[in-house]
Amino acid sequence: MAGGAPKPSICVQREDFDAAAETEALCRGRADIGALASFVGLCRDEGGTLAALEIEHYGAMAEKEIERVATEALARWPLLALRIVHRYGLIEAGGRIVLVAAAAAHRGEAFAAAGFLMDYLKAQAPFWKRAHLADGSLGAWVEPKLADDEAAARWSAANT
Amino acid sequence: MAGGAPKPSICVQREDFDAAAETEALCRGRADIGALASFVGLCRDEGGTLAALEIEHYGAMAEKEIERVATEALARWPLLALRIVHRYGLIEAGGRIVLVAAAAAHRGEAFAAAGFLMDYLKAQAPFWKRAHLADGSLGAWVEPKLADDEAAARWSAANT
Amino acid sequence: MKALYFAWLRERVGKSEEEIQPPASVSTVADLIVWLSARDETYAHAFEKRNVIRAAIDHAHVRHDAKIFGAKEIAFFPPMTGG
Amino acid sequence: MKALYFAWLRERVGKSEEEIQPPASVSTVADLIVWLSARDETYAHAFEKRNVIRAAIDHAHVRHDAKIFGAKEIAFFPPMTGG
Repeated sequence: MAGGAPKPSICVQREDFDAAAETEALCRGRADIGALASFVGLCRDEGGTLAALEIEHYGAMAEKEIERVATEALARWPLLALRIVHRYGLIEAGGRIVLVAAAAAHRGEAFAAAGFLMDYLKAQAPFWKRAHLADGSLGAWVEPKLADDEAAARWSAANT
Repeated sequence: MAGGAPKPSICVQREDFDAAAETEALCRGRADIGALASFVGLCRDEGGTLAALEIEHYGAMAEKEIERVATEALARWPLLALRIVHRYGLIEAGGRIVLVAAAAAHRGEAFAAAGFLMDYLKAQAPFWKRAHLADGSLGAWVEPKLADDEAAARWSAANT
Repeated sequence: MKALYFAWLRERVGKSEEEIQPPASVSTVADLIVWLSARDETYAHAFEKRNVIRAAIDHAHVRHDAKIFGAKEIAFFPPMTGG
Repeated sequence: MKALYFAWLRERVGKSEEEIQPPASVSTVADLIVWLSARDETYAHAFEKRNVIRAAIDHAHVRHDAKIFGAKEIAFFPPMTGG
């Protein structure tokens, strides 16, 4: 840790990812990691009414913004490795949307960083979801939840 | 969720586990899961001084106690699936010790349940770690951290 | 400068990007929203819910009172729903 | 009833389990610790830090004031360090 924060590994991609391989890769060949907290966000079918989500994104900004948030997480917690993958394009129900994996010496830091990153990705990363309904029609743009803004806000209230 | 809580899947074993396969299996073939939070605890080499951890356990009690804690998590949060694996025996530095994976519709529940379970496993599950040092000698029994008891206690302070 | 539109803002404006040349009197993001809204009914409709519209200048989030001088790319979009 | 010992308590007692037959006057876990400690130096040493010793009756955690009547298996161990 004295050697400085690790470089976060970030990917914004259309392709699916292998959550398993991604998290394994973070720890491979090292024995300083005691805790690996990871999160995968998936596309829910909303009780069978939703067929897929179309995720629009601002390509030129997305990776930069995620990197900014990742850098903030690395400044707050002594993380040993950090991997973030966010997909865009059409994602069918049951499909993976986002992965956050944070490795640290201890579990508290790994959990906190993963939670922080997900809250910030929801509120700050330039992605917009639209529903494709099971009946073949185009659904509405997903509305942000008030709870998501509050979730992101609690990180500024704490630790300042 | 109206159909009742899922049965937690718990394993106390000597063998290593495939964290990837374990978490993938939780979500396979279902599209109601929106969030999968998982945690893997690993054996740190403590700056090269530790070769392995010997984990002693109370076999007749361990699975029962983990099941009790899992049932509590299922009562607190609307989880869709839950998998816990805890190893015993000799685990070399860099090796996996424990896995908790909690699936839910939303991320808050999945994160909270995974954090709760790890805090309780640390404080309540009948496992005891002893260090095998890199110089070949037998080290001390790992001392519990006060922080671990406090981490478990905060869950009784909250939500009651 | 280039203006970009995303999600339902893009659909309402009817394009995803365009070159714009606001006069010097348009100095903030808020000014730019007023100026664009004055163009025609389409823009007026797209930008009517001003308090929910977010903006970014050169790939960084900004508030509506941010100055736009020197900006190469200004993006407008609804609240984000990633993650 | 069967008594089980784990981790450094097991090492100090010198065995992992044994059959014990405490008299009827020994009614709680705390009583049982006093009774075992009175056996000899080995037990006295093993149980000297009473406030850190945890106990379980028939595979469930109990406090030192728990009654042992009817117990089949009583386990003694230091604070757990799993996870």
